[in-house]
Amino acid sequence: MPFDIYNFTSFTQWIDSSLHNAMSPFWTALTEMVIIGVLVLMFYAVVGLFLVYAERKVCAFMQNRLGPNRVGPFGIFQTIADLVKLLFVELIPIKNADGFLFNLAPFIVIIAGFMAIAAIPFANGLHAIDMNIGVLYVIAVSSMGVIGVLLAGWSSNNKYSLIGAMRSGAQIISYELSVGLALITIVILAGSMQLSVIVEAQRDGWFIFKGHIPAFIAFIIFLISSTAETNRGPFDLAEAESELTAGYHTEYSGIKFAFFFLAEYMNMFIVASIAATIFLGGWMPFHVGPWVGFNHIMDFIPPFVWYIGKTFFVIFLMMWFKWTFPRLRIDQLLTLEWKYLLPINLVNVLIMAFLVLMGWHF
Amino acid sequence: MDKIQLGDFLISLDKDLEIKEGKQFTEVSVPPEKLYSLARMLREREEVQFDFLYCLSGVDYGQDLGVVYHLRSTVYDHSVVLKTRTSDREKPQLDSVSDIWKTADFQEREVFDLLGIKFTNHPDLRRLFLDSTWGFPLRKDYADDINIVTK
Amino acid sequence: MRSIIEYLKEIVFGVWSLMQGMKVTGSYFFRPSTIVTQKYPDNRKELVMYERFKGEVVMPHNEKNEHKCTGCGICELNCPNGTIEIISKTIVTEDGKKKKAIDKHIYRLGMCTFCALCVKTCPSNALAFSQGFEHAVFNRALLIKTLNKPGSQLMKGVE
Amino acid sequence: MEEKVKNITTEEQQEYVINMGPQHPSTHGVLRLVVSLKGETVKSVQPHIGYIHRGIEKMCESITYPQVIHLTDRMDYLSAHINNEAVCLAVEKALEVEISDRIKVIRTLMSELTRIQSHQLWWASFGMDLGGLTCFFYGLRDREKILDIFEETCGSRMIVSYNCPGGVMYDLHPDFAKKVKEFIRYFRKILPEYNQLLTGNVIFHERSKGIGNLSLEDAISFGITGPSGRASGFSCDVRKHEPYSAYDRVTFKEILYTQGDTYHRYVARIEEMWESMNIIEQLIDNIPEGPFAVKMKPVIKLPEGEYYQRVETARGELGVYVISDGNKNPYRVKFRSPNFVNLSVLNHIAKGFKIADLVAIGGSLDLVIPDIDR
Repeated sequence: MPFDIYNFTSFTQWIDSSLHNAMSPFWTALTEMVIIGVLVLMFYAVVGLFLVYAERKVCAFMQNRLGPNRVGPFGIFQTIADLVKLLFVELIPIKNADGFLFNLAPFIVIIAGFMAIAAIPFANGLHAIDMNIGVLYVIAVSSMGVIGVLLAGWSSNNKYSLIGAMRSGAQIISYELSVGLALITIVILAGSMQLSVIVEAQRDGWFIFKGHIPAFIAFIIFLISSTAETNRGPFDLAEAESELTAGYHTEYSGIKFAFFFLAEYMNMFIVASIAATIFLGGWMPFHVGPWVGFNHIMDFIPPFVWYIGKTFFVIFLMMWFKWTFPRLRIDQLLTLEWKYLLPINLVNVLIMAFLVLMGWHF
Repeated sequence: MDKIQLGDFLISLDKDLEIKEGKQFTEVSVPPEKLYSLARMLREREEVQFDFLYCLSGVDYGQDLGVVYHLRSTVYDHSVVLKTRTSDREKPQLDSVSDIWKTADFQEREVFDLLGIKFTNHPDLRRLFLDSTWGFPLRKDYADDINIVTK
Repeated sequence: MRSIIEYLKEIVFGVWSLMQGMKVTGSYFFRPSTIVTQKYPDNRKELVMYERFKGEVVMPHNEKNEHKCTGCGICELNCPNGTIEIISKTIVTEDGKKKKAIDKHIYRLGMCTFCALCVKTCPSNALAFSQGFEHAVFNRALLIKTLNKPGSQLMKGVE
Repeated sequence: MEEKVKNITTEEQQEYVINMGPQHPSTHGVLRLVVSLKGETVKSVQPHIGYIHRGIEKMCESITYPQVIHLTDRMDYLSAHINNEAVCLAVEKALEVEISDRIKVIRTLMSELTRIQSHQLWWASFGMDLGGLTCFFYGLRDREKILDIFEETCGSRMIVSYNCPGGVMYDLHPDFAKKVKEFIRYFRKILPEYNQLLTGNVIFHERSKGIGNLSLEDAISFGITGPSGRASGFSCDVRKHEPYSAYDRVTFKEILYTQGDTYHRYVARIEEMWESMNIIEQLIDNIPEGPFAVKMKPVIKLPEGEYYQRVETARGELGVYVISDGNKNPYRVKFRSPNFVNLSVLNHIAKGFKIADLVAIGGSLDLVIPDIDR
């Protein structure tokens, strides 16, 4: 296969086996953990900073502005400058706050993000773990962030924070269902929960095209509910700037605030990459059935570029939503989930199951 | 109802009322004890229906403290001005009209805040702009050496 | 059945209305030519203020270092905030007459509300507005300005 | 343990009180709302005001009439021009000065431009209150164009101090008519975009329809004027009922609705922008020739008496009540500010709605805090 030139499987296996030859299995596992940890950390920081910059530029252009344009050419170093500022900002101790939980909350939020990244295949053979229950793992881990949010709201000893946290709890618990069901629709189609298998199954066509209308509806529902799950506008009720000042992170400052801030963007990146992996073929190039020449050209674009491109397309969609729509109210948010998304989703799963049973998909 | 009819009507309500035809409005001076009943009648009588209290202002007349009510009827589009004054500068008291016109709630609080006129039967008479340590700045004898600079 | 149609209609209408909004923002996103941001400190050279812009009060002097202020004090009277203070002195004119003239025309920029009453009421048109708007200074005392330049004199023919 | 359980039950009966403001993004200034909540439902709202009280009424008692004008700019800074006009009209009425048609038309044009820019800013901030940040920038972008027109003619952008007793400070700039026409042409294209972005949006409908209902009786009793009152069906447009300046020579519609909810308060303002543009278009082509100011005495003294002048600002009816004792300083000036009165209804209409609705209702009343505090 032509795109095997970009296959990382042999590369990663070579690292693994050479480490095995040099050390005992325990030390090998430890070394691999450290390598992956450092890599993920760096990736996290770089992507986070870039997304902050991208969001600023995108929203600026949508609002007829230039956005950051002072630090560096086109302001590309603006977020780094902001990060440096945040590192030096005083960490204000909050009176009567529950100190332990207050400090713990940002880490929980960030760790949830780390764990989710581990399962995502960036390219052929380039992922930390390839679990056979990948989809389930991702759903489970990405909803851990809400614990951090709840802890932050509770321990801040601030009424706004508490309202924000409670909203966030209600919101994420409800929208988890839709995210899960939307993914289940594709799992039915793919017949597997393993992310690498799902990607591999999209070799001759992405699931959004393969799965007829049900897959498309699942994609839309996944977009909506994952936007809600990451607490982004128009579902940013947990921080609802004009109602709750900053919601659950009102009392945070300095690097702890930066953690929340970064986690928000990382969560967006994670859900976007899940959407890209499951609906848009992950690192698979764009193929049109019989056009061999066209498919061949597409194969020469590295899979990592495909993956990043699809992810950023989804991220752009989410930014577009955020900067266009007004915010929903908490009861309307829940109405949207329970009265619209969930019933549609259930029907959608049924239709998809029927399609697969009849073999009517491509 | 034009001004003359309005004057006649007001006389028919109470012969003791002091009615003056101003350039703009018919002005009625009413003693404090009759204010509330007159206001109620002006609001409720079918012929006049003054349902819109659009301006309530407290005035320090030097000797007396007074309140001026600008009333308009949205049905007939005529206006009248009620004036009342009290000579008690220490504990000035007037009847509240906030149960007749709800807008008086806030406006009377403002008058209380700036002129110190107490409105009896007001549901929630608290200082509005200033805290309780301030005097009553719109009174003519108000002195503040720190904040008022005269040249 | 009807309720299901209503339900679906609601969804379609809702999505359609959301698309309308996205059309607006999206169209601006792909038309960077509509951006209105001015890069302010960089465009100082091209930035022209309107001629009537009320930047600060100045007293125009001609090339012979002469101004038109007679020191009558009308601007001081008309100023609502006490921004202007005029310190006058008595001078002896060429023909030996004693005459009141201006020593210092003090203008406190920090107190000025730019109501233009001083400029408007000046009987000899001695005051004017300049277009400068960058008033920030590091010391508050610098906001107190003397409008007449040192050594300046009353213009000939202005009473 | 039993002690604790007891505490919880008593706490349940207690209200969850939060302070919105004085520093809060959605109170548009230094308004403090003490909100009692039950869950997210508002039980009562107590406005605490006075954080920007400058004692303008007291200050007016020690300055002359021309000097009063620059203080009125600073009350409702978004309708600065209309506030100026109110004082000038009161003074002119007292002195029985006839002003020329040109002055009247200039004042009307400026007032309507002021109204449009005020509603633009309101639209911008209302969109922001509901979470649509993009509205904020679109509104401000278009408002800038009017401010440029103001700057060219009046010399400043917001607090214009353009009116003076007997006329206006400067004549219209030669480019004025051209620029206004250009703006109207531009804004007629842009306003439908506002509707696409926010008015037609299904989320916006959900957020605003049936929220904060104000009945006609309550609107009159609370004295709610301006677009907020007219959305409840209270015909209170001073421009129609007591025409001042050149409003008697233009035709325009008084926007009236009967529902009186947040949505209709919103639509009333959007429609008013259209009407204001109509008024401007009727006048801009034939501004009469003549002097831009009537010569007044250097020291203006009002004859003894009381004068009341009403005008329609962008937020409602502004009344100026001047008591003169014949001196050059007014004896007492009272400003019946529309925002102060409109604020008083907040508790009445926000009760029973969610806290997010409180923000929407507050935004739809279009409060300007310096005008409340004066």
